[in-house]
Amino acid sequence: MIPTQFDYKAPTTLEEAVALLASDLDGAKVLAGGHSLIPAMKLRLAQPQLLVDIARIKSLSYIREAGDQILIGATTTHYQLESSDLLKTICPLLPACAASIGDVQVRNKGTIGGSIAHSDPAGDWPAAILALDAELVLVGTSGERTVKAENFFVDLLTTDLQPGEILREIRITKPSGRFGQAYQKVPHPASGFAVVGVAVHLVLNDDGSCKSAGIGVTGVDVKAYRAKAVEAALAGSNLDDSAVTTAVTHVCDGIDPNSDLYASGDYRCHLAQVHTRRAIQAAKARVK
Amino acid sequence: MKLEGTHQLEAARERVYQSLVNPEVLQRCIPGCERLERTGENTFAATIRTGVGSIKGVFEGKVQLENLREPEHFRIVVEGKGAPGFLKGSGDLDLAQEENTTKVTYSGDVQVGGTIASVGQRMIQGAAKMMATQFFTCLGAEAETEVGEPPPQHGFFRTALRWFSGWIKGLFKK
Amino acid sequence: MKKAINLSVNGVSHTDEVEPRMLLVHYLRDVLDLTGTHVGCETSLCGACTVMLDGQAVKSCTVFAVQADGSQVTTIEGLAKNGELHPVQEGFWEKHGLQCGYCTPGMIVTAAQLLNRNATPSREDICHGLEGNLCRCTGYQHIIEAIEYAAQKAGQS
Amino acid sequence: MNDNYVGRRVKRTEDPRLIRGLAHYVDDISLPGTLHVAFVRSIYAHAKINSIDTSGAQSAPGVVAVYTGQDIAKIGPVPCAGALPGLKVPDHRVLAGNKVYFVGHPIAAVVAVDRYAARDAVDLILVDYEELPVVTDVEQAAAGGPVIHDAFSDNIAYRLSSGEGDIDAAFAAAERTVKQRILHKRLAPIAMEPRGVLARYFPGEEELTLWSSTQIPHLMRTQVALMIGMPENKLRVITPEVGGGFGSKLNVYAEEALLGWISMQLAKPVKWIETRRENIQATIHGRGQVGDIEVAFKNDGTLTGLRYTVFADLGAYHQLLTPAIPTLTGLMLSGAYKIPAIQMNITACFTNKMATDAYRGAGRPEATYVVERGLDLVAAELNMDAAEVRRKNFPAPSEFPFHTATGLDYDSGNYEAALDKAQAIAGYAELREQQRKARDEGRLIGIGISTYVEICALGPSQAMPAGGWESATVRIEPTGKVTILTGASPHGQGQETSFAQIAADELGVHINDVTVIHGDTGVVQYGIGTFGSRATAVGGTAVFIAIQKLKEKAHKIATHILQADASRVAFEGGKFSRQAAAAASAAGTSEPVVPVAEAPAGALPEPETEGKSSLTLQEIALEAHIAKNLPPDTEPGLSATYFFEPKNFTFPFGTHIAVVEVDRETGDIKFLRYVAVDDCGRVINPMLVDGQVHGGIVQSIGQAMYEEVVYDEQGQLITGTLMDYAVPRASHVPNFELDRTETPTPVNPLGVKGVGEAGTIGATPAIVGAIVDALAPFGVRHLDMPIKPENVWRIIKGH
Repeated sequence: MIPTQFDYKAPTTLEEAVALLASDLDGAKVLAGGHSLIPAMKLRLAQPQLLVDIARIKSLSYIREAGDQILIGATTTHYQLESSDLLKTICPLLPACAASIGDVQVRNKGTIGGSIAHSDPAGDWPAAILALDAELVLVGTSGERTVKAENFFVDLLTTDLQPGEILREIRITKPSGRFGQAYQKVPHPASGFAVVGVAVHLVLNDDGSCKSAGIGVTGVDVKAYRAKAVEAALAGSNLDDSAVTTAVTHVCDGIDPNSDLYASGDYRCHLAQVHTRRAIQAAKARVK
Repeated sequence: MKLEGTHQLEAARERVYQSLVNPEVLQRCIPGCERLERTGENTFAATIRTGVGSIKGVFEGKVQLENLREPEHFRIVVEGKGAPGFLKGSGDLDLAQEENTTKVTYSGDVQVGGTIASVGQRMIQGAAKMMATQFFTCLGAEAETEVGEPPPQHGFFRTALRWFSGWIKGLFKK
Repeated sequence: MKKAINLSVNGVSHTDEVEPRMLLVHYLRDVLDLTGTHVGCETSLCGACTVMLDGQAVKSCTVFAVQADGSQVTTIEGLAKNGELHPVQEGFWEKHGLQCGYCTPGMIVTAAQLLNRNATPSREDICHGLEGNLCRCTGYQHIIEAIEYAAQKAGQS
Repeated sequence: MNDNYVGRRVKRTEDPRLIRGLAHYVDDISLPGTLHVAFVRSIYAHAKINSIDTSGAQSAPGVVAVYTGQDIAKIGPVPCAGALPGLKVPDHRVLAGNKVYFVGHPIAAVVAVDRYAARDAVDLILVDYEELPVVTDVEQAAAGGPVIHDAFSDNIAYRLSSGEGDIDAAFAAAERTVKQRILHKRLAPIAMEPRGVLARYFPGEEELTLWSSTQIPHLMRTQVALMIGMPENKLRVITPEVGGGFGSKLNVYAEEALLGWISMQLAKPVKWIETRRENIQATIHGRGQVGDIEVAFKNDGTLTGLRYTVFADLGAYHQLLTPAIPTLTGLMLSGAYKIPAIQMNITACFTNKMATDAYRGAGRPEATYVVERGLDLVAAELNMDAAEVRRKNFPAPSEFPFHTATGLDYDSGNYEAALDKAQAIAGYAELREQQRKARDEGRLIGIGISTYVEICALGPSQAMPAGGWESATVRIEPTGKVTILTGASPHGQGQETSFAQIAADELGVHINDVTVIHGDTGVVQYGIGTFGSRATAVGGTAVFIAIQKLKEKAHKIATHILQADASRVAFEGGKFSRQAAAAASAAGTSEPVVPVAEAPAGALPEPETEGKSSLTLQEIALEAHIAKNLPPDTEPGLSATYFFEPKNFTFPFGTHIAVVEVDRETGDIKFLRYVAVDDCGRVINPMLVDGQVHGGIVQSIGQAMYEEVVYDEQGQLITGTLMDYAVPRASHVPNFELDRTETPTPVNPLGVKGVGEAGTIGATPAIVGAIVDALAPFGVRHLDMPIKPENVWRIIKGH
C-alpha cells in the first residue's frame, strides 16, 4: 500500500520533462494519470527514484482534427475520450474502447498515453490503436520520432519507447468512406482487465464487400497485436457469416496465448475467435 | 509452472555445449545478470537485476550447473531472493547433433514466491516466457558466433528478441 | 524531499508539506483527519477511497497528494450542503443502501458522479457506473434502488 | 406489544453518521503519539528460520522497536475453543518461532513513528529461510505427506464420525444409490474493512484499552487478558464501527494480543491496520472441504440414508473455532428432509495454509450444498422433477418438533408452503415449458432449486464451546431516555435500529429516544457477540425479556404512587394507568403516545405525580432515581439486565430458485431470474431482512461462480489481491425477487429465527443446480464451484 520514497517533479513544458527524464535514465519514470504506475509502486514492484509528472503540461491534453488526421494528446484521459462528441461522430471505436476501461474512477484519471506506454498485455487501448493503424509520436532529447502502433508493442510491458523518451501524441487517420467499428471485451471478473479484447475497424467498398479491416487483439498474447491473417482473409470478402467465421479462425495464428488462473490459452483463443466474429458483425452492422 | 521446448541452433553440438556451460556466456544471457562469481566447480553467486517494463527487482542468489555430461546434457538451477520475493528455475537441457545444427531440448520448472507470486498471477507466465525467450535467443546467438568474434551486443538482442518472441510458440505448457 | 502543496478540501484551503509518496487518501485521513474516506484494498479496485478531484470521482489511493496540488477535493464529509443531505445520501438511508457502511462513502461519491453525468440512469447504467466500487454486505440491490431514488428525487426538485 | 415499529420498514438510526462519513472505524481513531506496526510475514509455506537480521530495521529512521518470535515468549498461545476428543492442538504463538507454516505467517513486528516508516523498515529485515517440504492438498496431508508439526506424528488433527440410524443397513437395503465427490474451495471473507487494532496502555492505572474490529469484544477481552497475563478487569475492548465481518472477525488473532503487549512494553498507543494482502493471507478462510456424498433412496424418490465422508482442510494452526466448523456440517446433513439414517465421517487435517474458520454460514453451507446436490442427483437418477423429489421428503408441519438423524430437533417449519410460494412467484411450470422450448431452439436455460434449512440463533450453551446466551441491560435514565446495552455487538446488521424497534414498542416510546450501546466492554455487561444468525433471536430476546423485568419494577412503583391495587394498574400506550383510565387511553394510536420530554436545563424536574390516574415511564423513571416515594424494599433506579439462554437453536428455512442461461459459444453464465422465499420466523424489520438475504445471495454467487483462494503446489497464495480474487460487483448480480413466509419459532418469545446466513446457505445449491440443469442435455450432473465460463465451454465443446 505504501510506495518507496521518490522525488517528484511537475514540469510545465515538454522540454523540461524530457530534460528531467534524461537526468536519470534508469531511475526516472513518467507519471501521467498514474493508474498503471501507482498500483505497481504501492506493491513496491516498481520503485522509481524520480517521477516526472507530465499531467501539468497543458499542451499534452487534447483531441483534435488536423487535415485527415485525428490527434490525441498523451495525457488525455479515458473519460475525455469516452465522452468526446467529436470522436463519437468521426471515430466511435475510441469512445467505445474508452468506456470499457476499468471503471469510472480509473477513466477519470487514467490517460491514453499512460496506458499505451505501459503496454499492459490486457490493456484496452493497444487493441484500438492497432486496429486503427495509429502512429505514435515519441519525443526525447534527440528529438521526435514516429512509430507505427504495430511496431511499438515489443513484448510483455515492453515497448519501443527508449529510456528518456515520452509518448507525446497518438495520430490516427480519420476514418472515411463506408466504415464501421466495434470493440468487444470479456473483462476479468476481478481486475476488469481484458481476458480478451478485440477492436475492429472495417471499411467497405460500394458493393458492400470488405475494402480493408483493421483488427487489434488484446489479452491474448504477452502484448496486443494486429490479427493480420484475419485482416487478410476479410479483405475483398463479402463479409457474410461464412466468410467471417472462416476468417476469425486465424485470430491466434502465430500466437502462443496466455494462460492464467481464469482462462487457459485454448479458451482465450476460442474467446478471441468468438469475439472477433461478434465485433466484425457489430462493426458491419454499424456501417452507414 | 512447467516449461519445455526445443531450439535449433546453427552450430555444432560441442560448440553449443561449451557456450551453454560457459559462465561468461551465462552472465550475458541470464536476463539482468549483473554478477556471476564462481563459488565452486559448477556453482556461482549471482546478482540479477531483472523485470519487465517498470516492474523491476534485484535478486541475490546462485546459479548451479549439474549432471554435466558433455556434450549431450546438463541441468541448470537458478535461485534468487529479493524484496519482491523469490524465484527458482531449473531446466534439463539435452543437445542432439542434427547434421550441421544442434537441437536443444529442454524441460524445466519455474517457481516464484512472495509478492510476485501473490500479485503477479496474471503476468507470471508471460514474464517467464519472455525471460526464457531472452535466455535462449541470447544463447543461440552466442553459440552461433564464430570463435574469436566479439560477443553479441545488446542492440542485437533487442532486435533478435523482437523476431524470436513469436518463434517460441508452443514452448510453454502449463 | 518534502513538497509544499496547496489544495482546497470541501471548500477549505490547506497548505502542507508532504512526502511526494504520500497518497491523497492518507493526506485526507492522517493529515486533515477527514476519515470518512476509507481504504479497502491496495490495488485500486474497491473504490472505498473515492473522492471528487476537481469534480471527477477518483480513487484517492491511486493519486499522490502532490498530484492534487492546486485542486479542489470533495470528500464524503463535504457532500451534504448546509446540513442538507445530498439526494444520494438520502437515497442510501431511505433504501437501506448500506449495512456495515465501510464502502458507503466511496459508493455515494461515485453515485453522485454518475447522476451528475446521467440524470436518469437505467439499472444497467448504474451497474456500469459502480464497476469500481465493491460492497460485500448489501448484494447491491438496495444500492441500485438508492441511486434510483436519488435520481428521482433530484429530478423532482 | 405495540406494533408501531416492529414488523415495519424502519430506516436505520445508525445511517446518518455512516452516510456522512462521520462514523469511526478503528483506523479513524487517532490518539496523539500513536506508533504504527507493520509485520514481516513468511513468503514460504513451510520453512525453517535459520536467522532473522533486524539490525537494518532497528537503525532505520523512525523505527522504535522490532520484535521477533524470541521476544514474545510471555504471550500465551492464540486460543482455540474447539474441544473435540483427541484433538491435536499445535502451539500457536503470536509470532513464528523457528519455523513458519504458511505464507503470511507473522515473523516480526516493526514499530515506527508512522505507517510509512514502519512499512519501509519491513523491507530491511532479512530472514534466512530453509525451505521444507510443503503439503497443501488435504487428502495428501491425510495420507501421510510431510508432517507439519513436529509435536505430532501425522497431519490428522482429528477424526470424527457422527449420525444416527443404521447407515450400513440403509445402504445395503437401498433400491438405488448415488455418489458424488464434491469440492468446497477455500473462500476469503473479504470484509471491506480489513482487521485493525489500536492499543493504548495507561501505565499509572495499569489499564489497557484495545480498539479492535471484532465481532466478539467480550470473548476477545477474556482471551487477550489470558494471553498477555493481564487482569481481565483491567482490559477494556472497544469495538467501534466494524466494516463487515462475515465470521472473519469472530476470532482472536495473534495481532490483537501482540498489539496490546507492545503498547505495554512501550507505554505508547500502537496501531496496526491490516492491508488487503495480509487480509487474504492471514485472516481466516472459509469452507475448504473435499468429500463424497452418498444417498440411498427408493425408486419413488423416498430418501433412506445419507453418508458424507469428508476431508476438512484446517490449515496450519487452529484459530478460535477452526476444528468445530466441519462438525457443524455434520449437524445439518438432514437438510429439509426426512432421512432415517445419516452418517458423517470427518478427517480433519493440517496443511501449509492459513487456518479455515467461520465464514458466513460456517459449515452449514457445506451441508446444505451436499444435501441439495444429492437431491438433484436423485432427481436426475429417477428422472423426477427437482422440486418434486424435495417435496416428497419434507416433514409435514404437524411433524414438528422434528427429530433428525443428526441429533437435532427442528423447532417449527412449513417447508412446502415456502416451496409453493417460490414456485408460484417464479411461475415454475411455465419456466419449465420455456426451458423446453429454448432447448428446442438450441438455447441452454437451467432452473435450480434449493429448499434449505439452516441452524441459527446459536445457541444453547450446552451446544457451544463457551456460552450460547446473550445479555441485555435496559435502563430508563432520569430524563426518560431509554438506554439498551447489548452484548451482541453488530458489524452492519443494524441492531441499533432493530433492538430500538423492539424497545420502543415494548416501552411505548419514540424510537429516537432509545439508544442502543454495544461493543465496549467497559460499558456493556458481558456478552457473546454477533455471529451464527443469533443477534436478534438471542440478543433481541434478551432485550425483550429485560424490558419485561424492567416493566415489572415500574409497575410496582406505579402501583405505589397511584395508590392502586396492583391488579388494577395496567401498562398500555406507554403509561401505567388505573384500569378505568386505561381503557380510554388505549384507543388506537399509530404514533408513540409518550414522546419523552427533554429535561429542563440545569436541574431535574420535581415529580408531579400527585393525584394522577396514570404515569408515564418517564415519570416513573424520575421517581425511581429521586427515590423519595418508592415502595418499601425497592431498589432505586430503573434498569434491568437479562441473560437469555435459549433452550434450542432455531431452524429458518426457505426455497431459492435460480434461472440461468448459458452462452453456448463462450460458456458465459447469465442470470435470467432469481426468486427467494425465506422464512426466518417473525420479522422485526423487513428492510433489514431483505438486505441480509441480498448480501448472502451475492456471496453465494461469488462462491458459485467467481471466488476461490488458490494456493499453488508450493503453498504460494496466488490469489493474493482483489485483482485475482473476484468479489462480485453490481454488474454480476441479478435483480432479486424476494418474498417470505412467516413461521414463528416457539424457542423465544419474539418468535424470531435469524436470517444473517440464509443467503449463503440457500443460494449456492440453487445457482449450481441451475447451471448444471442448463447443461443437462450434455449429460452433466454435477460441476464443482466456482463454475467459470471455461468449465462450461469445455463441457459443451466435448460434445
